Amino acid sequence: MTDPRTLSPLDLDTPDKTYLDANELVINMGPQHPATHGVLRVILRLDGEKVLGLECVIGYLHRGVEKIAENRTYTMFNPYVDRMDYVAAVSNGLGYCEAVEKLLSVEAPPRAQYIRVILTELNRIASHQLWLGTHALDIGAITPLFYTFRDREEILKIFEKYCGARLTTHAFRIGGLQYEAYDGFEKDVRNFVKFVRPKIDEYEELLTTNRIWLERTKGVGVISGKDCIALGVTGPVLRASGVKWDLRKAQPYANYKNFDFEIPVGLNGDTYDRYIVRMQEFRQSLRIIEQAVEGIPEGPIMAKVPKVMKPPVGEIYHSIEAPKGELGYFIVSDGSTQPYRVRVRPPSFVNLQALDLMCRNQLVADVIAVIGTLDIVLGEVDR
Amino acid sequence: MHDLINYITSYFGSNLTPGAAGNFFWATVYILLVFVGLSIAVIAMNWLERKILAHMQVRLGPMRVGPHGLLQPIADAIKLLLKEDIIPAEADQLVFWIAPFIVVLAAFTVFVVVPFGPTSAITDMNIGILFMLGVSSLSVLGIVTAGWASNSHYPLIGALRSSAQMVSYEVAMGLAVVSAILMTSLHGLGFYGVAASGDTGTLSMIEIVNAQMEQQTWFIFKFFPLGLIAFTIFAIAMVAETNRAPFDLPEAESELTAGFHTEYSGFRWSLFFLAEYSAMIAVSSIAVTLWLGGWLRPFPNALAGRTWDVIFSFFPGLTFLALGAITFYNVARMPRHPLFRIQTMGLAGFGAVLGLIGVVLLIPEISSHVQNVFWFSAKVAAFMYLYIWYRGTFPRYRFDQLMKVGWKVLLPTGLVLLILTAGVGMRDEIWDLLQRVTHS
Amino acid sequence: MNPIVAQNPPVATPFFFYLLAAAMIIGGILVITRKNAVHSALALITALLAQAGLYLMLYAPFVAAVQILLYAGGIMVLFLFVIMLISIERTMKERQFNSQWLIGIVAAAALGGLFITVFTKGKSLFPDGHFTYAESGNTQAVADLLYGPHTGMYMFSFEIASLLLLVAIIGAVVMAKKRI
Amino acid sequence: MDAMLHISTLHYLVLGAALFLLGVIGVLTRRNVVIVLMSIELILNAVNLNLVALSRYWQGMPARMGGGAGALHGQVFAIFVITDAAAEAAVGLGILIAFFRNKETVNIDEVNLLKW
Repeated sequence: MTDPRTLSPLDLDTPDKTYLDANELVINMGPQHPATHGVLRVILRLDGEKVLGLECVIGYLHRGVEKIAENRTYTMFNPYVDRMDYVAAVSNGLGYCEAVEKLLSVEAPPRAQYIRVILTELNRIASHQLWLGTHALDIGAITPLFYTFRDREEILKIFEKYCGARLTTHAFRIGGLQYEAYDGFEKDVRNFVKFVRPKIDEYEELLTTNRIWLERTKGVGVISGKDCIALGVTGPVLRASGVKWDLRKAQPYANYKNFDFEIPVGLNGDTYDRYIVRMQEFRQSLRIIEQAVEGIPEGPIMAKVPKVMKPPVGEIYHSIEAPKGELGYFIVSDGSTQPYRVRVRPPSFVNLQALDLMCRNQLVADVIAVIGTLDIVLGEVDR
Repeated sequence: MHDLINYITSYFGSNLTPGAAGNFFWATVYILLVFVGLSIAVIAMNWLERKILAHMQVRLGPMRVGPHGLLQPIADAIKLLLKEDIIPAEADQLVFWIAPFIVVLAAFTVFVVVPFGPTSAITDMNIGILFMLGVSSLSVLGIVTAGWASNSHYPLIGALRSSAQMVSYEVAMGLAVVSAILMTSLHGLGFYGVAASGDTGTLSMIEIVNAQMEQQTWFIFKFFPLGLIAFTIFAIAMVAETNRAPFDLPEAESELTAGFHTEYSGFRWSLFFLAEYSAMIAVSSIAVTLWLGGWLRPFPNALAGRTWDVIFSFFPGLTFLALGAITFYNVARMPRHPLFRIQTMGLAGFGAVLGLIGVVLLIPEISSHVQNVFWFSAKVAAFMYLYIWYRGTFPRYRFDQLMKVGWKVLLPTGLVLLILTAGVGMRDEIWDLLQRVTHS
Repeated sequence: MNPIVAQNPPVATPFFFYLLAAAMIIGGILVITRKNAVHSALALITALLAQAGLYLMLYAPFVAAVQILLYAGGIMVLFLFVIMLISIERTMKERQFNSQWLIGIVAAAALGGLFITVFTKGKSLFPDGHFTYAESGNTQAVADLLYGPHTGMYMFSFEIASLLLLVAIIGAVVMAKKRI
Repeated sequence: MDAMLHISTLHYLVLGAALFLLGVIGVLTRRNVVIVLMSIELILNAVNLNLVALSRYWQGMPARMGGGAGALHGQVFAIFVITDAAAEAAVGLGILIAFFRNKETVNIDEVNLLKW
């Protein structure tokens, strides 16, 4: 047997002895397919129901975000990043703002940092809720979707009250925040934490010990920590494989080092572990939010940033822990008002690489489960 | 003319099903009644499934077409009938055309032997239960041909999955059924130690219920827990047999878009839909007949006597009255707005109809005739609720897991169960045999 | 079981007989003439179901049930499965009848002639009874013959048949499986 | 006309003979193995029809000749024939699949080797 990793998935040159022997079926899944979370196209090579290999065809949602950045000033580009991972727009904004701040050598004031953390963690919960709903829907449980969407609504309401937008929030500015937290922001957040805690138990009640859920997710899409690192897979997928790597702890940004939280880690690297890890992340995020909302300091929300930003010549790579994994921004400045080059390291795109490895020798139905568990957003994959 | 009237009236007072009495007129009337009732049940089921599922999922479900979406199924039916009937160019026209009819025919024909009451069945066959199993297994043919005729990958895989699933689960289903049939001729145990009426068992649906009456126990409780296990096997297998959640792989939307009927649209698609729901009702009726005492009201023996009979005869009327009351409660909750006036009136009218039916059913003459059908339908309705509940709660099995459940869990359990049932039933004979062997 | 059932003689027997017989004959002709094997299989299913109806008319409900359950629901599904597994497009383009089809037809015609001769010559030998007598629990009677303690003369054959089926299962798996 | 309207055993026997002939023609002339197997099913069914019809006839015979209500030997035989047909179909289709895998055809006149 050759190492499956060296085979091209669509290596159709293998002689098909007869029609029957070769019930190797090439099936095209997507780009219009209900379970690929957008416009992902997967070409599957099947032996009956067994997946021999697959190839992702991406780019259906390509908008040239990175190229657009070269023609916009630093401030003007800020809203564009919201459109990459549109279910976790706040995290995208945080990463970009922090990267530019690093380039400008400014730091957002503490109050801004705290509010940023609260909003980002709320966004992490919203993103995970959306993931949970769609993932469960793909596996056939239709009810969790409605539960998670009901609760995600509360988060979106807070976003809307804070900045007027629900999805593509554009909440942060380079150097801090534009808006002061509205009256009652803290109360809203506290109420939300109180509201959502039992709801997370409710999701777990529906799924965690459900026999069919266990059978569908245990041992499915297994990937080892080594393979994860080799493929650059990050985020909950990496942690579920037993690698304790979370940028919030490993290279703390914002002021995550001030908060007390744990990094949930899985053992087997299968779909179930990824599910459990994300369920725990809900709770950890709630912990962070609670601490942050208690400790919001008074003070300014905007650092001193020049009106026309002209960062010094140089380059910077800054990455944060987005809900889906490591979201990195590599910005090259030529000293003008516009970045010379912006390169985004989107977690979805990198994690998608692992799909082929995770699906080999699994069944077609597992491909759906694995796509769901990778938690990809095509806006981010294609940019 | 006189003969004709005589022929028609001769059936009154008969204690037979019209088919068994050989009365064509009444057999036709019963067939029409059953099929009209079935269509109404499918329509009601369509609405109820949406509403119940919606309320399980913290949403409202259809609310726009008619008050509380009551007219939604009718609107959907009109939409489906008006849609273009597309036959793909590469499809096998004839087979593509004929496949939905096979499925519908198989799903509807089984109702010929379903006993809604001791005389309220179209006919009673010597081989009733075998007929039901056999004819319902014919729908596999329709599904396979539908998938093949579409000449496309997804329907073909869906059809192969579906038929493999149905064929596999038929085996487990059959074993559970056989154990129930065995019980018709076996003496009970302990508390339910009532003798079976004869040496021979029966396959006739009506006789199976009569046997439960004579033995004073529903078969689900007979040889506890053997009857219960058989019922459980059947209850699992029947969900798989009708391709419903959590065994709805052939229609796994996330994987196969819509399974074997991907290429179908409009009227032909609605036939598949109709067949699916009537098949659900059909297998539920088998389960009710075999294990839950068919048309028998709860506790026909423990709570026997004139008083109890009268009390239980109020149930059909009271149920409809309660439904009417719920409707009127909702009428009171309707928004007081001129735009909602017609809807409110419609809902009130619906409630009035329900209440009227309830009042009519309270008349002793009518209730005594309708009781059996009511209890049977109530039990079947409980199964329908179960189907919806499953759909709201369970994720979907994977194909290999589904096969594993069928072949490695249900089948061995069914075999052991069958042997145990026979062993417990023949305990005296086995005991005699052992004594003879040890004494000689 | 239900003695009253049998007191009512069936109605319109000739009509149903000829209807079902026509279905069988047409189905049979379609089976041997269709190019597409799926069409043949569907025609065969029609013929088999019509035959189940004839069994019912012959007061053999159990055999009818077995016919529907096993033939139409089991064997024909197997046929359809296999037809779907093999590519029939190419087969459909090829010649449908083999080179000795003429000889085959002649031989069949000779056989038919033999049948006709025997029917006409020895008509008196053939039973010409009318069926008006009562039916009793058919399933129970068949069961008595198969497993009855005193009348079960086919019990051994039944066991042999089960063995045959086992052999057939194993044989089919051995033959059809790619790698055992 | 009378003979046409009173359905007797003979009618069933004639029908059985006709089906048998159709089956024989199918077996002798078709090239497609699947259809040949189906023709064999037709032949078996023709035999079954005769068996059941004659069993019905035998039930009307007096008991001293072995008839009577319980004389259902023909039906029992029919059940055995159906069992046989199932076994035949399973093995036949198994062979067909093996053959198809090797030859990529389902034409029966290409089955001309004893061994591959």
